[in-house]
Parts: sequence; structure tokens; C-alpha cells
Amino acid sequence: MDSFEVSRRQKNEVEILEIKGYLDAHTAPSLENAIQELIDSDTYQIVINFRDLAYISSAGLGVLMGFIENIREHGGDIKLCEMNEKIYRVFDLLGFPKIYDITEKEEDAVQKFNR
Amino acid sequence: MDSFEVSRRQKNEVEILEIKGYLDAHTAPSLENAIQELIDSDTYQIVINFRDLAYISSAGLGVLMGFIENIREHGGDIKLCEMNEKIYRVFDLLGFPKIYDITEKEEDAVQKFNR
Amino acid sequence: MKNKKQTYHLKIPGKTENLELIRTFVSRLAQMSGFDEDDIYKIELAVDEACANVIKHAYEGKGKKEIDLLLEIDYKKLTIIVTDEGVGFDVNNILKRDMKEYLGQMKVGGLGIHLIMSLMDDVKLKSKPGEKTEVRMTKYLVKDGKIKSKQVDDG
Amino acid sequence: MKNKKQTYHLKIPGKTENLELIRTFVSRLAQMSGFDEDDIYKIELAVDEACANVIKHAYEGKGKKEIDLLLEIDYKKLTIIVTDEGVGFDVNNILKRDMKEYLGQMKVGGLGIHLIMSLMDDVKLKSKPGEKTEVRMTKYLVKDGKIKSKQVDDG
Ligand SMILES: Nc1ncnc2c1ncn2[C@@H]1O[C@H](COP(=O)(O)OP(=O)(O)O)[C@@H](O)[C@H]1O
Ligand SMILES: Nc1ncnc2c1ncn2[C@@H]1O[C@H](COP(=O)(O)OP(=O)(O)O)[C@@H](O)[C@H]1O
Repeated sequence: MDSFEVSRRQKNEVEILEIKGYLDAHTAPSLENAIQELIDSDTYQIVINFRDLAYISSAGLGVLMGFIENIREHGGDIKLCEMNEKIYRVFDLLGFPKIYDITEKEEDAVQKFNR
Repeated sequence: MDSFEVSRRQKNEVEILEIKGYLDAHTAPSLENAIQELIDSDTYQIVINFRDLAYISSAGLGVLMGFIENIREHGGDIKLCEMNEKIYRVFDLLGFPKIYDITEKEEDAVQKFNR
Repeated sequence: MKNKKQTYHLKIPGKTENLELIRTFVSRLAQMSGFDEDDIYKIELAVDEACANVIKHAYEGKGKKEIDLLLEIDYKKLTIIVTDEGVGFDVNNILKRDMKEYLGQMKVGGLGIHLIMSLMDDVKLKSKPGEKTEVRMTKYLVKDGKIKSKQVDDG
Repeated sequence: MKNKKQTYHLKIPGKTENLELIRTFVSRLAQMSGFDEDDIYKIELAVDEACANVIKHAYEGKGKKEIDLLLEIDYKKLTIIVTDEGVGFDVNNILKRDMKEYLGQMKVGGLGIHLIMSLMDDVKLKSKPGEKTEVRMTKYLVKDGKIKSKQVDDG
């Protein structure tokens, strides 16, 4: 069952992960692997595009929390964009907008790396 | 919950019922009422268009069986059209194609009344 | 969903408005088990028919008792057991009916059990007048040692 | 779904691959109960979190035991009780955590229970180390005597 998919693409020096479908405790390892791969190849400037994500539970947010410290120590970041309202609310309820840059447009998320 | 809907329209002397959604033991009474209304107004030339029907169980077929004798005694008929493959298979499994005219196009079902 | 048998148990009020919920649950489970769209539809319909019978005949539409659904999955089949606490019936009497003759008379009803038998690979009815009814139906994922491709049989 | 309380009971193997099935079932039931899309999402997510906890903490991912879901509907609320046969935990210890401080430390985990509390109207956790855990959560359809319009509170 492919209820969740990650695909990868590059824009300027930034790696963009597009996530799609349902991100829960079952599918979170697949996002974890995708980010781990980036780190393994010394890629620390990451944007995650949530446009096609229909659902997220705390397991998905946990994946982000698991990497962020390491990534920032390497001068990088994970920036988040194009969340629908429902998904943004989950991030908001847990106070994530204070810790992560969350933008509406992907462009703006990418831009933030180039300032 | 509107999981099933019937709407009504006329073409030549024939009354066309369009059915939509899920026709099961819960929603069958709504089709029953629609046909009963036609009979109450002495309308016996009926075509049911299955184009937007997603699901049918024997309760739906039971409704047809309940009226057909009476309708034919009045010189009318219920003709069926535009079934998708899954729905046709249910009719087929129960031997209905021997008792009912089932056509692909609505036009042909209507035509059968005018011969 | 690998080798071991997995059991799913659902108890739900015996009312027609719950049929859609039951179908949604069963079809999702059938999908997870690896059945193709065609078989999913058959399983869904067979379970619907068994549950509609419980509501109509065992509980006579009163909806005060529950339908018990037990779903067992292993790597080669899905078995669904629908049990009620109803009035029972004479199984032999029903099974003897000839469908063609029956339709010839254009009677209402009597289609559900025939459908269940046609849609599923194995069906066992257990009932007696005055006792609860159990409908046990199985669909195979693997036929003759290999995974079924599309629609091997229609009943 | 009028006045009387209706009970739905689901027992399902404690594996992450069943979370989607659980969500599908719960959201369908919430929809039938008359909740709006917004509340359906909240209920679905809260139940997902409770079940994910059972799988991760109570059963430590082994998936051999079952999650027990009891759903009670009446005209004014939906209550979901998630019970496991797991290892339990010290509820007071968890509830004392300060979310802000916690996030400041950027630790992994600890989000689930906070979410459940924020998403549902009433939440009761029953657990002790070494015993089973019960999470009981309620969402009201009617607030202060009238049917809720949209999203009255966010936690
Ligand atoms: N769960 C049940 N409890 C009691 N009687 C049942 C049950 N299921 C089936 N029956 C009996 O078997 C008969 C045939 O059922 P079925 O083939 O589904 O047709 P129908 O429901 O249209 O009568 C019913 O009329 C009823 O007498
Ligand atoms: N069903 C459960 N069985 C045992 N322990 C649990 C259960 N649910 C929660 N816990 C305990 O409560 C803690 C907090 O849970 P939660 O807020 O969901 O965060 P997380 O699951 O990310 O740790 C868990 O780490 C665990 O120790």
C-alpha cells in the first residue's frame, strides 16, 4: 500500500522533499530514511513541501524533531512550505511555528536559505 | 447523509429515474418511494439510469422485483440502462438479464417503449 | 499481513444505517490483504448481504442488538464470520430453492443468500429456528498454490 | 443515531499498518454522528495518537496484542475509549511536562498526549506502571445546549 510517498528534487543549492498522502506512525520511517539519505550525502539545506500531504500525526513531526538539531549544527535547516490548513493546525497546536520556518510558497522557503 | 439520491426527468412518454451513490438495504426505501410515486400518478413506462450508481446490493434488486409484476400488468415496464460493469455483474449473477431489458444507452431503453 | 493469522473483531448495532460503515471497514481490510478491486467488491457485497439479513430477519429491523463480525486474514485467504443473536431459520429449506424457478415467479426477496454463495469461494451457514445464525464466508487470495491474478471465477 | 446511546466495538491487532484502517473507521463514524469536517479531523488524529502510543509503548512494536476501541455515540457527544494490555506508565509524570520547555530542548517524542488533550474536549488517562492503559476521550456535538457551529475551541 502506497499511502505515503516522498520524492526529491533540487532548486538552487536546496534539496526539496515533496511528501504525499498519509504521514503517520506507519509511514514516518519512510520520511526518516529520505532525510537520513540527504544527511549521509552532506546535504543540510532541506525544504519539505507539504502540498500533497493529506494527513499528519505526531509521528511525522517527531521525524523533524529527530533531525533538526544535527542539521542546524551543520549550518543547515529544514524549512516547511505549502501546508494546508488542517496540517498547519497540527504544527501550530504543538508550537512548531516557533521552531521552524513555515512558509506558504516553496519559493520563499528556498529563498530563506539564500539570504 | 446523502449516500443515495434519486432524481426524475421525462423523455418522450417515458419517465427516467437517475440513481446515484450507494443503493443498499438502508437507501432502498428511497428508490421504492420514487417508483411508488410514479405508479400513484399512473406512470408505468419507467427507465432507470444507473450511470451514477456506485454500489448495489440485493435490497436494490428487491425493489425492482417488488413492482415489476404490477407495472407489467398495466402494460408498462421498468427498463434499466448505463450500468457499470460491477453493477451489471450483480444483476447477471441473479439472472436478472432474463427478466429485465438492460441496455447500455439510455436512448435505447427509451426506444424500447416506442416500438 | 505476512504469515500469521490476524484477527479483526467488530461489534456494531444492527441497523441499516451501519451497513455503509461495515462495507468501508471490510473493503479497506480486503484491500490491505492484497485483494484486487474485483474481489474487494465481491467481499464487500457478500458481507453487506449477510449483515442486511441479520438486521431484517434476525432483529426484524428493531436495531437493538449487535452484529458480530469476525475477520480472519492469513497470507492466502480472508474469512469473515457474521454472527447474530437472532431467531434463526431452516438452512436446508433455503438452500433447496431453485433460483430460476424463483425468479420466474417474480417474488421479492430470497436473493441475498444466493448472492453470498455466488460471490465467495467457501460459504457455511449455521442456523436453526430459534437459534443464532452464523454465516462463515471465505475468499482465497491464493488459488491452486499461486496468487490469483484477476477474477478466476465468478461463483 | 437519535437519542439512545449506541456502542461500537473494534478489536484490532496492534500494528502501525492498522492505523489507517482505524482512522477510516473512526472518521466515518464521526461523520455519521454529525460532526463537521474540522472535528472529524481532530477526532481521527486524537484516536490515531492514542493507538500509535499503544503500539509503540504498550506493545513495543511487536504487534502481537490487540488494541481495543470502544466508541459510544449519543445525540450530543462521541466518546472513544482506547484500551491496551500493555505495560502502563506514570500519568502524573507525563502531564506535568511543560510543552514549551520541552520543545525548547528539541527532544523527539512527547507530542502525542499533548495533541490528544488539545484536540478533544474531555480526556481521561488511566494508567499505572505495570498495568493496562485506558485513554478515554470525548468530543461534544452540542456545546452549552446548542449544536456546535464551526470549531468552538482549539484546545
Ligand atoms: N440472519 C438471519 N436470521 C434469520 N433468518 C435469516 C437470516 N439470514 C437469512 N435468513 C432467512 O433466509 C431467507 C433467505 O434470505 P435471503 O436469501 O437473504 O433473502 P431475503 O433476505 O431477501 O429474504 C430469509 O427470508 C430468512 O428467512
Ligand atoms: N499506551 C501506553 N502504554 C504505555 N506507555 C504509554 C502509553 N501511552 C503513552 N505512554 C507513555 O507516555 C509517554 C508520552 O507519550 P506521548 O505524549 O504520546 O509521546 P511519545 O509517544 O512521542 O513518547 C510515552 O513516552 C510513554 O512513556
